[in-house]
Amino acid sequence: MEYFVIVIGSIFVSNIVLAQFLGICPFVGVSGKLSTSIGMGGAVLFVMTLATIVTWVLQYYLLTPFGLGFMQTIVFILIIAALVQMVEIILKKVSPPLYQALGVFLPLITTNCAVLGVAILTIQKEFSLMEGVVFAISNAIGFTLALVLFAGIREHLDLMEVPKGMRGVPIALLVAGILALAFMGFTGMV
Amino acid sequence: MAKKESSFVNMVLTLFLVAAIAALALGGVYTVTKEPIAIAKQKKLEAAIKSVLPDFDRIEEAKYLDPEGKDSLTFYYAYQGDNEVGAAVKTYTNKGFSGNVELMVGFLDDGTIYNTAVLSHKETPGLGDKMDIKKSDFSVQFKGKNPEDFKLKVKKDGGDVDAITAATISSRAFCDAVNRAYVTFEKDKGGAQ
Amino acid sequence: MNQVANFTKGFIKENPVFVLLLGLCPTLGVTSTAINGLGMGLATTFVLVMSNLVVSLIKNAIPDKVRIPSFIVIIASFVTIVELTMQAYTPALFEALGLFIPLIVVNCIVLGRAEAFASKQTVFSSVIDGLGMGLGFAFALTILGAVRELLGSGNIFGLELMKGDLMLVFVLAPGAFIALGYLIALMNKLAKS
Amino acid sequence: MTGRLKTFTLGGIHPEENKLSANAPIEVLPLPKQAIIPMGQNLGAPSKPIVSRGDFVKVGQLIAEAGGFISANIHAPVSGKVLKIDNVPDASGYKRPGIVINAEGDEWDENIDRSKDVKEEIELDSKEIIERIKEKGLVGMGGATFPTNVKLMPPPGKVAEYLLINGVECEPYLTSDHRLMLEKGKEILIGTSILMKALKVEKAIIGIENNKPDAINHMTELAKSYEGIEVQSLKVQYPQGGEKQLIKAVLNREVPSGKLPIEVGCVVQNVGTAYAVYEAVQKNKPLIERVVTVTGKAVRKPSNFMVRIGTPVRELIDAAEGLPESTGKIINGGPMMGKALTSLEVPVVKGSSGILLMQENESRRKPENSCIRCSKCTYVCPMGLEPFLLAKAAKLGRFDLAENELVMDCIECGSCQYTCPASIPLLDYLRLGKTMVGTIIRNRKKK
Amino acid sequence: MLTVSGSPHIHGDESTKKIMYGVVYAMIPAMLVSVYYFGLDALRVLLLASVAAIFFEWLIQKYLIKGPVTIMDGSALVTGILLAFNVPSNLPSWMVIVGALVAIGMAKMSFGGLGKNIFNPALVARVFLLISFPVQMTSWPKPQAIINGLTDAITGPTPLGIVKEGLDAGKTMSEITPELPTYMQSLLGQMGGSMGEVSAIALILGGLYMLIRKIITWHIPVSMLLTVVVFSGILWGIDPEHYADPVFHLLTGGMLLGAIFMATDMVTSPMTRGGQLLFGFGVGLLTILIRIWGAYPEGVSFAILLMNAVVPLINRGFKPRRFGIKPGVEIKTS
Repeated sequence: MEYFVIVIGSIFVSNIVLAQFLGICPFVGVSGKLSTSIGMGGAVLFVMTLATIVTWVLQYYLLTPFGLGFMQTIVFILIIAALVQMVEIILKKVSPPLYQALGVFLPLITTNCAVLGVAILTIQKEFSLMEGVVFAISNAIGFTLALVLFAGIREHLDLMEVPKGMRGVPIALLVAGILALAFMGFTGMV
Repeated sequence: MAKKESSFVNMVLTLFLVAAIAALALGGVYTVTKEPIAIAKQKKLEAAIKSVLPDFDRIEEAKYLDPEGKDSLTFYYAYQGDNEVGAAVKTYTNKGFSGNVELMVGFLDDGTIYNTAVLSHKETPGLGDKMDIKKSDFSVQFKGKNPEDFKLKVKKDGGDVDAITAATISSRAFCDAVNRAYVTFEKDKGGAQ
Repeated sequence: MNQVANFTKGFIKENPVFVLLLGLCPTLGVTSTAINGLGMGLATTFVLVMSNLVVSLIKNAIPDKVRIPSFIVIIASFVTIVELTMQAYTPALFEALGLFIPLIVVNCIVLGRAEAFASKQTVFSSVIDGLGMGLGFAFALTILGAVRELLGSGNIFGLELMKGDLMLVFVLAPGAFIALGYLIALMNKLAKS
Repeated sequence: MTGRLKTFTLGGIHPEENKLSANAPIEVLPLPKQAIIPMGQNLGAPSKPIVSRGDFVKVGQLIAEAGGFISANIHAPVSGKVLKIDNVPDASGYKRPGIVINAEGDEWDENIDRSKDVKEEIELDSKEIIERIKEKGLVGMGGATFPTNVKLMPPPGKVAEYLLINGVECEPYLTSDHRLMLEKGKEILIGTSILMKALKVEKAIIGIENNKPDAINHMTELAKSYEGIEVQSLKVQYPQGGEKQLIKAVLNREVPSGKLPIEVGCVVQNVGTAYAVYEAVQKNKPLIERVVTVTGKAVRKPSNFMVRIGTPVRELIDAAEGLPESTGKIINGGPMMGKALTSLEVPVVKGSSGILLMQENESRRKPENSCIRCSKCTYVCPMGLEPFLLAKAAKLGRFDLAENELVMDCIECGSCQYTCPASIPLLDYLRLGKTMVGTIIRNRKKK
Repeated sequence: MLTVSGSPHIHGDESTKKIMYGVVYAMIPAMLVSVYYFGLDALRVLLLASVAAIFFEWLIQKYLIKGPVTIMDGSALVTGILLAFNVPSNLPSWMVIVGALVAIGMAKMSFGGLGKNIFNPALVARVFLLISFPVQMTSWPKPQAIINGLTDAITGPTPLGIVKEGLDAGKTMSEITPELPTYMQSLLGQMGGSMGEVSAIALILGGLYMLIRKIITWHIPVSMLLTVVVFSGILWGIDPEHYADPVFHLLTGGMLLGAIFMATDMVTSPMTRGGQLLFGFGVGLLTILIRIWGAYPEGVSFAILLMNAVVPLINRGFKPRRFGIKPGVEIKTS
């Protein structure tokens, strides 16, 4: 049941993009096309889960025991940067097709605050490792959901001749705002 | 100075140096700020306790299981000299409109609520957040009431509490948190004596 | 290089939020009030100036291949310094900004300026650039915060300007997107004329 | 007959039928003083003149040869002197190469059998029939003007199973096929038999919409004496006259996207074509005249005329008692797919099935509004396309999208535009999309 | 002078204007009921919302977009009336105007105007108001027939609100039911709620009219309501003491208003029948999810907005059946 709460909570109730404002840059930047949105979502799922596991282990077996809690930010961001590099190298060797699909998005993820954000939140919320993994996966799904919905809408808007002043980022933010309004319907579900 | 070459030794050395300097600098800042951070935290807690209890000069901390036996609540017994002036209970509810609500509730010895304070909540601004004394007088009605004869339920549910307009859920959550504190407080009183 | 232009470009012409569309996460996340926006903006400015300074100082000592990791370490250090300092001396603001303080480290503006500007320019230019960009960021966040605060609760910087029921939605997540969307549209329009 | 009438299943509309001239028997129109004969009367390459200025030609004499594999011969519709070989106005509104003949008398080529007798017996074999049809310049008379002989030669590996004769005449107003069936039913059936022989098929079905009960009864009665030919009555629905829709309606077979009817074993010919085949094969008569409906709400005498090719439209209109004052638009063909004419001097060609005079108030398009995404265009599209999307793609130059969304499948029936509540000129955009995507595809193939 | 234009040369007699005014006519019964039960206040909100919607459309078209002014096409009027239908009759006037501005300015004209918006304008406005002014948007005047005189309205909760409150407080359905309006009252409109949602009969009348006029098709309403009945029916079957019965769900909380007038909005619903069925299913499912497990007692508006966002994806997935292409065969992409 706890896991259920985490899943529904992360995907719908407090969606990482629409309620927590994390990962907005790729949300605005990448979500122009459906195919790239799915690719980005996949890459984020991969890195976010991995990063959460590694940072969790580091936090509880290194930082906390040695009183180095204040090093959290610096350690986590380095871990994520290194992870992205590693994932890129490994993926290239092990699964070229997957690398082809996700490769271009990997460098972007280092500066995707959703990854660092989820890693830190996992610690802040005092999740167990397993809960953290579920939390990371759910948030990645929530991120992908928002991204994919958004990509569909923006591909549609490409054909709609939006007024000049609103074209591009303003209308994207407006859509995000209305989407966030709609997502408020999930309030109180968990 | 010419640009350094990207030789392996150079790279490792640079990274190591940068990291070491950073770690040192951070360590320094950490040492300097450690004290103020602890004080800030303590101040916040004390402020909360102060707002729900009469004057005191000393606090003792204890933890007790709530009646459901799931979570322990933190009690802060306050003393003025040797006299116990009351207990502040850090309590919570998960029945909030959008998540947990944390309260501090101060009880006098006989179980009368001296005052309440909201520690954290995620209730809707303009609605549920009126449980905060800064936003509305909702919480004033609990002052000086003894739950023995003041039913900690909203009127709609047959209690004595006037709910916040259009925010029954938040009001109910508030009552639930206070009630949890009260029940634990009562149980503990019996147990301790 | 004209340092005046270097300084002012961040406000309108190359405003990191309205024009370059960088750092949107904190922009949306912390601007429920003007003071939060300003606080976040100043915290970011500090990190920007300091990291620009350090990066431009040591740019020649860093081999190209480890440039980015080194920059990240430098930036993260300053972020942590800000984090600790705020926790110690402005605990309320620290709590309001929450997660977004450590997240300054992944704010594209900071790494972007270090990489695109400070690693190529003189120390002085870099500091001015960081200051201009940072204050431009703070300016944008404060405006957005003020707009949201005014529409959402009738206040600006906590000062009550309007009474009565206001549009709570602007304090909440949807209002952040909507207000920023229209602000950018407005800025586009102003920039053109 | 029980159950629902057959029709095609996807999309379709039912505009007001307005068959004003349905009861007007075919009249033979007097010869024109001058016949204007454009060289581009068929789908494919234009024909090449083989006569010179000043030559005297007899009716039925070959005056232009097919200009390629998909092209057709043209014969003199009148006798007289070739006045000039020059650019002449045609239905497109442009001036294109053509031959102008000054009519003198009515002297026919000797090989043509001008007797009124109906000749039943088919003497030629398959190959000879096709050769004869080719020689006599036959093209599809329904409006598409695809050279008939080409359709009769299935590509290697493909076998025809059914011959469908299109007597649907789904366009509002037009009645030329209807009258032809009533008055020349026997000839049509013989023509059908000839086509069956040419195609070596056992079965032929004549599809007629049930707003022409007299034609259905008449043809059914006559068809009894012809083996393998049956008449199928169909529910009225536009565009049932489209080849693919007719095949779907009659046989419930679906021609795959981008393919020809022969893919599902069918060849479709118009009733007018079947009549022309009869005349060409049995009477040795080239395609020099055809039935043309002259109609319109303000036309005093809506009529059906047997007209020589090359007769200027003005003479047809005069024969229908003149051009009404209120005329705003003159259409060569039906109201759904016909072309608006720029001048009355445009001649009747092989594909002209009707001249429709629309009144001023009917001829203006309503102002275009915003698409409200009602998707009515999608529901009526007989090809299952999304016209609103294709039109948008074409308008914004997104031809990749238009191609992926199958713009090339559009049959230009106009149902979408007819239905659109926002009066968007969808078909204009679709045509643009088709042209551009067609060019893109050709360029791609070249590479 | 001859007119020359491409084919086709004739046009059917449908027009945007006819469709829009058709919707307006369909709303007349519900308008009458709202005035009957909520009195002059209802009239005030109706007029204000309509006039404000048309005014903002004019203002924006003329001075911001600087394009043709099309306020007479009826679409702004429809939005205005629907907005009025979605708020309580005692909503302060300035909030009604804010709602109209949000509906027209934000949800419609920012996207370019009629036909270009993603989300149903009236619903965006409703949710915007609901979140912004929770108190005013959730105090519902009790309906009292206008013939009983124009006394000040007493406010009370909606039936859904009563159920939600009751169940949250640990009551069972059989304890709550006496507080609820009877089915007959719900059919006629004698219950608390938004102006346009109270009378099932009036809404159904309007729906039938639009079906006959072919302004809407049955697909979205039927699949939406069927989903609601089946889903809430299953829950009710399992535990009738803790879940309201399906008929109750159907008749309350704007379910019919949403199904007939909002979810069927052409602009913001899918283009193909298959897509519409899925859309209706999604709306129905989300509505019940939100009603039962969410914090808001009423879920239709959120559900429709959420599904509005999915429409572009549905439109990609549900293409019409193409002639000559076997279903399921991949369309070649270049």
